[in-house]
Order: sequence, then structure tokens, then C-alpha cells
Amino acid sequence: MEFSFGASATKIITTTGFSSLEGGDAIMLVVACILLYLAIWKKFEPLLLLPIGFGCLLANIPMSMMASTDTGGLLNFFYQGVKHEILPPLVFMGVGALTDFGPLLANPATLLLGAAAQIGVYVTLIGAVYLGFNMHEASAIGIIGGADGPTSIFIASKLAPHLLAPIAVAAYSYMSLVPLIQPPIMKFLTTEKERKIKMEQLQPISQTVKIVFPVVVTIVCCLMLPGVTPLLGMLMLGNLFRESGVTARLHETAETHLINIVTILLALAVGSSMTADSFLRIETLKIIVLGLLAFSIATAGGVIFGKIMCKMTGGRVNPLIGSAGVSAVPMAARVSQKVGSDADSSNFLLMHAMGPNVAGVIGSAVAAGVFISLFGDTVAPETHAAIADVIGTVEPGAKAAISQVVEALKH
Amino acid sequence: MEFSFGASATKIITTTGFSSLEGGDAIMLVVACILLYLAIWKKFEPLLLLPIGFGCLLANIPMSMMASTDTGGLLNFFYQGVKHEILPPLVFMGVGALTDFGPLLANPATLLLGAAAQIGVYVTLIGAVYLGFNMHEASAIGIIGGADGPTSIFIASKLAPHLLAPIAVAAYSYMSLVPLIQPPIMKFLTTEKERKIKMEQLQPISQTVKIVFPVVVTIVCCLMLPGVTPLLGMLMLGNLFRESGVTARLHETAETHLINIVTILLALAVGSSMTADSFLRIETLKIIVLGLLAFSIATAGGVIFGKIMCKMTGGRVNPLIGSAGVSAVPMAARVSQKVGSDADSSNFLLMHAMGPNVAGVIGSAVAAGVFISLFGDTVAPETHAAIADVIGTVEPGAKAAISQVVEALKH
Amino acid sequence: MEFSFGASATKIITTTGFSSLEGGDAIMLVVACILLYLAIWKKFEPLLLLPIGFGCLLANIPMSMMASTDTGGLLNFFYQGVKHEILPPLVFMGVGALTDFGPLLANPATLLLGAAAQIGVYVTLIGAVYLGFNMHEASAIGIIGGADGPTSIFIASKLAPHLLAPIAVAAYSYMSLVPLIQPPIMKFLTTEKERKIKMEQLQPISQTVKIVFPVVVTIVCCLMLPGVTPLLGMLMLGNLFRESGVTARLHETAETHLINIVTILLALAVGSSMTADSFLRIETLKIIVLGLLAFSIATAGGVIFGKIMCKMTGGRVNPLIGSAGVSAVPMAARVSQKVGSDADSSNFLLMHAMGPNVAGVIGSAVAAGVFISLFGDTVAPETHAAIADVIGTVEPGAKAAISQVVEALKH
Amino acid sequence: MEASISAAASVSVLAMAVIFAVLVILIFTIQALVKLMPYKAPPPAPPRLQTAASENSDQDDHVAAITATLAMHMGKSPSEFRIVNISQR
Amino acid sequence: MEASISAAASVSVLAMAVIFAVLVILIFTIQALVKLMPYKAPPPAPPRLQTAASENSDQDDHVAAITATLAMHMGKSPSEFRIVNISQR
Amino acid sequence: MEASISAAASVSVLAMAVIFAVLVILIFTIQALVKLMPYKAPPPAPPRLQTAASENSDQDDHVAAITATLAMHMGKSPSEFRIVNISQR
Ligand code: NA
Ligand code: NA
Ligand code: NA
Repeated sequence: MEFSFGASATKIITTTGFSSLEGGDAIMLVVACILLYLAIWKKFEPLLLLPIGFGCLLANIPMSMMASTDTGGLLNFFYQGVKHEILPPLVFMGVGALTDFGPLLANPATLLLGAAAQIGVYVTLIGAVYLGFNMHEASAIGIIGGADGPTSIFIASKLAPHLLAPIAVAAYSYMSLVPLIQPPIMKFLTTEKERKIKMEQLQPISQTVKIVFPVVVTIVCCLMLPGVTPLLGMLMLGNLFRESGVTARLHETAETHLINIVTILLALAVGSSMTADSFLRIETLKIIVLGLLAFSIATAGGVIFGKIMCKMTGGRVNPLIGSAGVSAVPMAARVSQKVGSDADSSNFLLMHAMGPNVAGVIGSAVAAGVFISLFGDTVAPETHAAIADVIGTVEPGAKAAISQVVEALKH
Repeated sequence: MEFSFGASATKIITTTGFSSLEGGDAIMLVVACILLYLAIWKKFEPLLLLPIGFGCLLANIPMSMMASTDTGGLLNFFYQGVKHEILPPLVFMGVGALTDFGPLLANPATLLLGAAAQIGVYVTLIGAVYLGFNMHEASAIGIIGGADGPTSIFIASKLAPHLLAPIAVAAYSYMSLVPLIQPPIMKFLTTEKERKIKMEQLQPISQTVKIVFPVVVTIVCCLMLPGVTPLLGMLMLGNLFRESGVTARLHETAETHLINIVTILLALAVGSSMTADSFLRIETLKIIVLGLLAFSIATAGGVIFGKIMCKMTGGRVNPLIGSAGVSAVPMAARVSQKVGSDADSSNFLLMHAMGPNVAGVIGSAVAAGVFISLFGDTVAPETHAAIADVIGTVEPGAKAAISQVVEALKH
Repeated sequence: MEFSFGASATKIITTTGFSSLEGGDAIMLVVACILLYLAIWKKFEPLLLLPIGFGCLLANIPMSMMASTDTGGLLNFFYQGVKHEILPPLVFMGVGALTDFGPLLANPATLLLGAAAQIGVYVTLIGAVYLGFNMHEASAIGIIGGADGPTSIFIASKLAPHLLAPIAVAAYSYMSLVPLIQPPIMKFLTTEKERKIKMEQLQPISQTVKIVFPVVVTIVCCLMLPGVTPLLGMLMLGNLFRESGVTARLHETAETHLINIVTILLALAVGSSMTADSFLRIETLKIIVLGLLAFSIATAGGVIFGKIMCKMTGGRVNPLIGSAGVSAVPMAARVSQKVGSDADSSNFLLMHAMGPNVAGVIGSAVAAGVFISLFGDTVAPETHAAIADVIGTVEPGAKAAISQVVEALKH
Repeated sequence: MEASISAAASVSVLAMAVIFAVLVILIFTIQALVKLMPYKAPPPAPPRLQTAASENSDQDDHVAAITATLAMHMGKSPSEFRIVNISQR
Repeated sequence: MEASISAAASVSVLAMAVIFAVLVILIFTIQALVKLMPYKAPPPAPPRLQTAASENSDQDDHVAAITATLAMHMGKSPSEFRIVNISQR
Repeated sequence: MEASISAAASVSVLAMAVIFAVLVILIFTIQALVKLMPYKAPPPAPPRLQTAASENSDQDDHVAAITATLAMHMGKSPSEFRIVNISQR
């Protein structure tokens, strides 16, 4: 190799990112800056969208080797944790450690609202198929309506990894937009009188029930839908750390530094998958439209089922808590509170809305489980290929050895 | 693939866990619930047994892909950290960061009590061979008498990985039962007069000695028994973080969030190895019986050596501190304190018992080192196989390539 | 296998570390103890040099399987994080989270001092080539003059992994010696009058600029020198966590437990590469001499450029802040403060020196980027070989399979 | 297209049915749990704010908790310092 | 040897040039940023330490912050205890 | 079986011997260390609790520590608030 001044200068110039910056890269750098702007100044789920945006920025600097597809690169390494479905369950353990299922236990019927809101998932699924996506892709897009980041990432990386980036970005963006998306739908579907309904105070729940609950949910739901065990099981383990009262150390770690570390890795990995190739496609636009549809229908589904429960209980349920069934904890519950107190300033719905709100998390995990039961095994070959990818770097060695053998045998 | 309503319904029904739930799985789910009960309501080492029990629960939900043997599954991933002996040394680093060796340094002769308690390991070894286990298995079972979780897991995963689950569960369970197991043995072997012996106050130790100690232990013990270096070296590194006074940041992390994170991963991995196949065997019963034997003999060994030291020092050593030599820090030292103050309420043995207590940790690490020196290399081929397992997924590729070569050559 | 008393005793004796302790190992154990002494009693960068020294201690206990080259060993596992350039960027994220670029933004011209101090890197590069190192090795040695641990480790593991140990030790040792190395040079190159120059108070900086700054640096520098993206990008991400004000959770984790965990792993890995083979060489002595040269020239370069800036601004810049351009944050800035207040006790240079100090971090990252642009791709084959090493354990299996094929074909 | 939309529709109906089924089972389980393990009000706390003494004893708990917290942070023994003046609301 | 030293020298000159070029670009960028987004002094704080009332309101913030911190550590609700006597310097 | 039990017994005797040997070496090493680096009582602390002044200066340390701790948590500068009323036990 030559190190003359001229040769070196040429080398440096030809290896700058500018030398191979294409239009797509430049657009993606702008997209990254928009995400950062939304995260920082508009407070759109900043804990996720800031590192996602920064990961996108790094991935789209040409020759930086930071895209999720750059084998041997730093973010490719983190991306393995998404690809092999390790990071989303760990985030869910932290979510479980942060979640109080008390309001749900005090009013278990609100689980139905968490179920009803899943209608958003399936209307979107049909819409996605109508727009030309295949069933696996449509499922991964539909789950945006579950309003649950880790669940969306888990299902996308399992069923449609090539759509991971737009699905994750849409899911987190719309979760932040819940205070804008939901109120008009809620007001349109309810009467002033319904919105003014005051609900009875929740009954207290014994600590024993709170401890037994995560174990029972795990056994019941995971036996019926085993595919969702990594997600739902870890959620419930985190909650057991919280409620058992004997694992304070583990609880504290799970809900603080462990979830923070995993969030950083997960968000950077998702961001690193936002390359021009995968993101600047007509599919991304479709996903953004479908995601909005998903959130809207989910909200409507929850509110309408809330009206049904209102009727059936003789007016003891305020339909506004139904919209909280989309999950997006605790934002959606706060929206219920807000719309309720707008109708009657003495109406406190927050705790009542927390029931459907956490029910929505379980509901979309169950919806994810149904998808895995239906489509999970049919991607087994793809998953295999994915694993081979990771450690596929050895293959050249093996192949070289084999070709040596072949050469040797030829003589 | 068909997605008719009927076909889909059949798919969901045939992929529920119920459809393939066998008797063994059901029994293991009950075992998991018993472990959770003991951890939460009986406070049996909850920091370990709660996640172990939950890992067992997840692993035994059919088709959940959460057993330690399910390649590609979440808990299989954590299990690699046990298999490759990464997690136990990291736990030990945290233990070292939490341990004050001051009482041991103030009365170094108590190291002999930590040595004497290891007799439990070897009587159990002979018993295990008598019950039909081979020498490697017997060693791994014997080390339960060392009363040290990470050491037991380290040795079991090295010498008898197929017995990891029952050994780990027995070790942690009996550690919790120390307050029940030890007192009758201690009272049986000592006289009222011996139990009333008051010990002199411990001399203060200079900080310099406390700093030099972990380095010296590492050099002395690891040079003599190199196999135990990962375990003992990391224990001493953690202690050096604590005592050096210049690494407060690392000390704090090692003794809090790092050990907590590693504990969660380790315990889930151990729990995931508790499958019906590996656990519902007559060997498990034998191990449970042998584990109780190990703890009892270890306690007796410590107390008897304590009596010898009492005699030789002209009555200046209370034999009750001998039982603390089993380790089980700090439970066993508290038992010494309790039995001592039962005999004479003004008798404070706690600090004196902390010496043999932490000596017991070093003692069983040394015992582990002896086993590794004797048997460690003879499992080298097995270990190799184990490593091949992890990244064995590439082998199919290589094999396929090779068979292509063979095919090509045939023509 | 025989387990007679005699055979077992022989086994234990032949497997002690003593049986294969060679002179080199013994010397390295002494070197490890010297490092520990310097870290604990002389406070030489103890957060790094203590675990590096302890890693060296463990690695040089014969048969402990703790050297970075012992495949399957604990520290070899951590070493993968260095080899694949994962740990240094994570440390840099923590450094970014800990760094306030405010003083630099208030006086951006101080970036030139951070650039000028890089002259130490290049004079050393030429010196290293003169002493017989090749260009890759010389670059890795030169970067010691950047006075930045993670950058040095990153470049060494990329361009000259066989020199990692002496380079890392030299870098951290001289960083600790900055208060001894710099003052004589600073006093020699400045006049009493220059040292007494008082600088104007820094202008306040808007929070918006502080937020935009890390994004802009990433785009500008990484586009020009893409190879440094893992390092500089993660530094800036950590800083964005800090300044954005919306990711307090991630900021706290990045600057405390995450950087602590990564530091433990990184330092142990570096220590484990300090084996007799790699460290007890004439090259190590050369590197130690060159490292001192690097720091001295860097200091001189900064001070001389400070004098130029002093002249050009009509005496408004105190040349003493130039020496802080070597980085070694915040030690070098404190040295500027100290030497300044020695000349005039009412002279407060600390905040003014923080500008060039953090500029030095960016400066040496840019210098690293230049090296990667020039030499980064030419090591691609080596890097490939390195990756094959990691998962090379499968190769024997593949080779065995291949030889079986060959055997089969022979018949 | 027609076919796949009808497939999507049947999957959707089925999935909603499964979700409701699973969650209804969960509702009944929770109701059974709540019935089996009812909430028991803790024994009435000793009257507070009535006498200075009782308030103090109560405050002592809080002071102890804060003291321990700070002791941990300060790396000192809790016995080395004392916090006063944290009054009950 | 000669040749490689001269190569090293030309690499060094080039590298220093690149470093200065990159950092000069950065300087201009920062200067532009600072000009575009100038520092605005926050609105003057209400006068402190003048009246007991204003001091109290200010102190309330700090008390609230400490209370929240301790509440987190104590695992209790912030409403359960009250800190007084943290006076402004 | 007989044979393997006798093997187990000889391994056990040997292992206990090794353990005692290693730990006895450790005992002697520790005793040497303690003799070489004896404990030196720290210089007597200035008398406390005698005068208000000394107590105050002592308390200042604790106040400083707590202040720093809280400052860290509050993300504010320690100079911004002041804690009083932590009295020495
Ligand atoms: Na949901
Ligand atoms: Na023990
Ligand atoms: Na530098």
C-alpha cells in the first residue's frame, strides 16, 4: 500500500460519507432529525423515539457500518437482540414491574374493554390485506392497533421483519398522539349524559390476590396461546417481582436500570433498521395510514363496548373508560379522565380507566398470541435462516475448507 | 396455506398448550407453584427461588419454547450464561462486593471451621457414589453441602449439567432451611456450658490488610487450584472494589444492579432447566435426601471442630460458631447468635460467627477447586460438545455444503 | 480413570499453577500487583487500572483459563466485546452523558486547541515508524497522545490488536500522570506574564444550542469520517440523553450503572490480554517511551497554539488553557487552573480550560477517524480472521466432518 | 384478493372470539380469586394526631426510613446522625 | 525505513490538515447555531428572601422535590409525610 | 461399587487434606499480613458534644452529605438549598 500524500488524500476523500451519499440517505437523515424534533420538542414518547431517531441518523451515514444489516457493526450487534426476540420480553418485564393491576382486579369486567379495543387490530388486518400486504405482514401491521410498543416489535420481528422500522415508528408515534386522536372519537360516540356518569369507588383488593394474579394469568393465557409466553410471561414475572414483596431488589432493578439499558439497545436497534431501502417505500405510507386507522377503530371499539356495558349495568359504567382499552398506559387513561372531567369537572375517571388500560396490555398480548398460534410456525424456516445469518460468518471458513477438500480430491 | 375459518380454528386448538400437556408437565407446573409459594410466603431465598420457580413455570408450558433445551428460545439464551460459566462468577463478584472479611481477618483461625464444614461435601460424595451416581455427579451433589448457590451451579454445570436443576433447587432450599436444620444438631453436639462461652472482642484490622487480603487469597488459592479462578477471583475482585476505597462507583454497581440483573438471568436459566424429563426422576429424590445429609454433616463437622478449637484454646472459642462454617451467609451466623443467646441472653456471637461464615464461602470455593483439579479436564470433551451445541446451528449448513460436495463428486 | 489416593494426589499436584509457573508468568503477576498498587495507593485512574490489574493477575495464573486468548474462558468472553468494538462505544455513551459541552460552545475557537494537541499523535506516529513499527501499529501507538482511553482501545483493537495491552496501560497511566507531565512543559513554554492573563467570563449558551450540538457534530464529523461513527456517534447520543431534558431515565442509567458495568467488563478484558507473551517484549518498552513522548508533544502543541491564539486575540487567551487540549478530562483542565493560579492566585482558568479539554475528546476522535479512513479497510481481512476466531470452535467440527467425507471418498 | 380478504375476515372473527374467550375465562378466575381471598382491612391504626406522643411514634417510623435512606447514601451508620422536624400532614 | 518515515510524515501532515479542516467547519457551525438560537435570560425570578411568603413558596418547590425523592426511597406516598425546615441560602 | 466407594473415600480424604493445607497457608499469610500492617487507631477526634461549636461543625459534614445527596436527586446545585435541624445523637 502506498502512503504518498496524494494517495492518502485521495483515500480520505473517497472514504468520506459525502462521496457515497445518495438521495435516499439524505432523506433518511432528515427523517431522523424530524423524529428527534418530535421526541425532544413535541415530547412524542421521547424515551423510545429519541434513541430510535438517533439510531436512524447513525445508520444512514454512508459507510458508517451502523445499519442493522451491516454485519459486524455495532448496531447490528444490538439488532440481534431484536431479531432473536430477546429485548422486547426484557422491556416487558420492566413494564410489568411498573404496572399496578389493582384497578383491573377491582373491576375485572373491564378486561372486556381491553378485548373490545382489539377490534382495531383486526379491521386494520383486513385493510392491510386489501392494500396488498400478505397475511403475515397484515398481522404485524394490525398489531399497531394494540398500542403496545414491545408487542408490536416482537410480532413484527417474528412475522414481518422487513417492516419492523415503519411499524415500530408508527406504533410509538400514534401512542404519543393518543391525546389528539381519541377525544373527537370519544365525544362523537357518547352523549353528554353518558360522559357525566360517575362510577362507584373501586373495592380494595387483598395483597394475596395481587400476588396470585400474575401466576394465574401466565398459566391460563400461556397454556391457551403458548406463543405469547416470552412476552406475557416476562410481563407477569416483572409484576410478581413488584407484588410479591420479597424481591424488592429485583423489582427495583427491573423497573429502572435494566429496562433503561434494554430500552437503549432496543431503540437503537429499531432505529438502525430505518434505512432508505426499507423505509422509503410506498408500504411505509400505507402503514402510517393503517396505523391511524388501527388506533381510531380501537378507540371506537372500546367506547362502543363501554356503551354496551353501560346499558347492561343500568348506567353504572361510564363509556369513556372504554377508550382506555387500547393500552398506551397511562396516556389513554388520562384521556378518559380529561374528557370525563370536561363534561363534569367533579368526575374522576382516572382509576376506573386504569382497569381497561392495563387490560389493553393483556388484550393485545393475547391478540399477539393468536397471531403466533396461527402464523408463528410457518415462519420457522425463515427464522432458521435468520439464525444462520448471525453466525453465518463462519460459513466462508467452512466453505473455503470444503473447496480445499474438493481441490485436493481433484488431483 | 389455508385461512378458512375451520382450518384456522383447528390450528389454534391444536397449538394450545392443553393439546400437548402431559402428566409430567402438569406435575412440574405444580412444582413451580410450590417453589413460588415457598419463596413468597415462606421466604425461602426468594431472590433466587422466585425467579427459579417462575422459570420452571414458563419452561413447562408445552410449546412455549421456554425450556433451557429449546434452541432459539428466550430462556435458552439466558441458559448459555450458565452453560458457559459466565453468570455464576458475575454473581460471585457481587457477593464479594457485599462481603466484609473483617471478622475473618480478625480471627483467621476460623478459616479452619470453614474447612471442617466441608466434611459435609465429602460424606455426601461417598453417599452419592453409594447410591449409584458416578464420581462427577457425586461431586456436584456433594458441593450442595458447601451451602453456596453460585458455587453449586458452577460445579453442576461443569461436572454434571443434567443434574443442574435439582442441585440448584436443593442448595437454595436447604440454605433457607438452615434455621431449622442446624439448631437441633448444634444443641445435640454441645453442652450447655460450651454454649454459654463468651468470646473476646475482635481486634480491629487495618484497611491495608483488608485491601491486600483479596489479592493474596487470589494468588495463593488460585495458584494452587487454578480451576476455581473464575469463581474465587471474581469474588475477590468484588471485595477489592469494596475495600480499595478508590472504586466506589464500580463497587456500588457490582453489589446492586449488576448482581440483580445477573441473578434474574441466572435464576430464570436454572428454572428453565427444570423440565419433567430432567426433574421427575428418582435421582432428584436422592439428591434431595443427600442434600439434607450434606447440610447436616457440614453443620456437625463445623461444631465438632469448634469443640476441638475450644479445647485447644482452653475454652476461648464457643463451639457454636463452628456451624456457621457451612457458609449460607449471613443466615448461619445468625443461627449461631440465636442458639448462643438462647443459652445465655447476654452472649453475642454474631460477629464471631461471621468469621467462619465467610470462611465457609472460601472453603467451599476451595473444595470446588479440588473437584475441578481432579475431574475438570476429563470433561473437556463434553464441554467441547456443549460449546458445539450453542453454535451448532451452523453445522447443518456445513453438513449441507459437505453433502453437496459429496453429491458433486459422485457425478 | 483411576481415583486411587496416589493417582489423585499426583493429579492435584500436576494441576496446580505452580507446576507450570514460568518466569514470564511470575513477572506478570508482579506487574499486576504494581498496577494494583498504582491504582489504589497512587490513585492512577483507579476505575480502569484496578480492574485491568486484577484481570492481568487472573490471566497470568497458569492454567486458570483466564487469558484473553483462552477460548471458552470467562475473560475471553468479555474480550469479545473489545475485539468486536462493542464496549468502547458504550463507555463513550456514558462519557457523553457525563460531559458538559457548554464551555466549548461558549468559546468554540477552543476547538482549535483540541486540534493542535493532536500533533502529539503524529509526532509519535513518526517516532514509532522510526522505531520499526509498521504504519498500523504506529497509528495505534500515536493515538495514546489523544489521551483518551476508549479511543485508544478502539483504535488498538482495530489496527493492532496484538498491542492492545501495552497501549491501554500506557494511555491510562499517562492520563493519571498528566499533573506531573504537563506543568514543567507549560512553564517552560510560557512567560510569567502570559500565565497571569485573566480571561473574560464565558457567555451563556441557550439550551437549544446544547441540544442541537450533538446532532450537528454527529452529522458533520461522521459524514466526513464515517469510520469514527461508533465512537463519536455514541458519545453524542449520551450527550443528547443529557441535554435533551426528556430522557432523564436513560441519561441516569448511561452515566451510572451502564458505564460502570461496561467499564468492569472492558477493563477485565484489557487486563486479560496482558500475558507474558504479549507484554514482556521490547515493543512494550518502546510504547511506554513513545506514550510519554506523545503526551509531552501534545501538551506542547496545545500550549504553543495557545500562544498563537494569545497573540492573535491581542492577549485575551491565556496560553495555559492550550495544554488542556490533550483531553484527559477533567484532569488536564485542573492542571491549567493550578498552573494559572500558581502565577496569580486570583486567576480562575478552570471553566476556560474545560472548552479545549472537551474539544480534545472530539479532536482525538477525529484523529481516530482519519486513521480508520486511511487504514480501516485494509485490515478487513484480519478482522474477518478475528471473527472466525470467536466462533472458530465450530471449525474443528466442520473439519472433522470434512475429513470424514474425505475418508469416505477414499474408500 | 377477494379470497384473501375473506380469509382475513375469518381470521379476524376467530381471533376476536378467542380473545373474548380467553379474557372471559380470566374474568371468572379473578372473580373466584377475589372471593377466595377477600380483602381484609388492616387492624385500625392507633389514633393519630390526637396526642403528641402517638404522632411522635408515627413520625419515628418516617424518620427511621429517611435516616436509613440517607445513611445508605452517605455511607455512614444510621446511628451517626438524626433527622428531626418531619411532621405528619 | 527512509521511505516509511516519509510516508508517516506525509500521513501526519495530511491528518493534521483534515483535523483542522473538520474542526474549523465545526467552529463555524457552532457560531452559526449560537447566532441563530441565542441565549435568552429567563424571566427574572420573583424577589426572594424579601417576604416570608415568597420564600415559602420557593421553599415549597424544594420540599416537594425532596419529599418525592424520599417517598420513592421509602416506597410511601408523598402525601404521607412532610418535611419542613429546609431554608433557602 | 465397592471399588468406586473406596475411590470416593480416597478422593474425600485427599480433598479434605488439600482444603486444610490451603486454608492453613492462608491463615499463616493473614497472620503475617496483620503483623506487617498493624491497625493504627486514627488520631483522636476532636471532642464532640462538648460545645455547640464543635457539634455544629460536625453536623455541617452531615448536612453537606445529605445536601449533596439530595442535590443529585433533585438535579439542582447544592448551593440552591439548605438543610437545617439534623441533630447529632
Ligand atoms: Na392494547
Ligand atoms: Na461453604
Ligand atoms: Na484528546
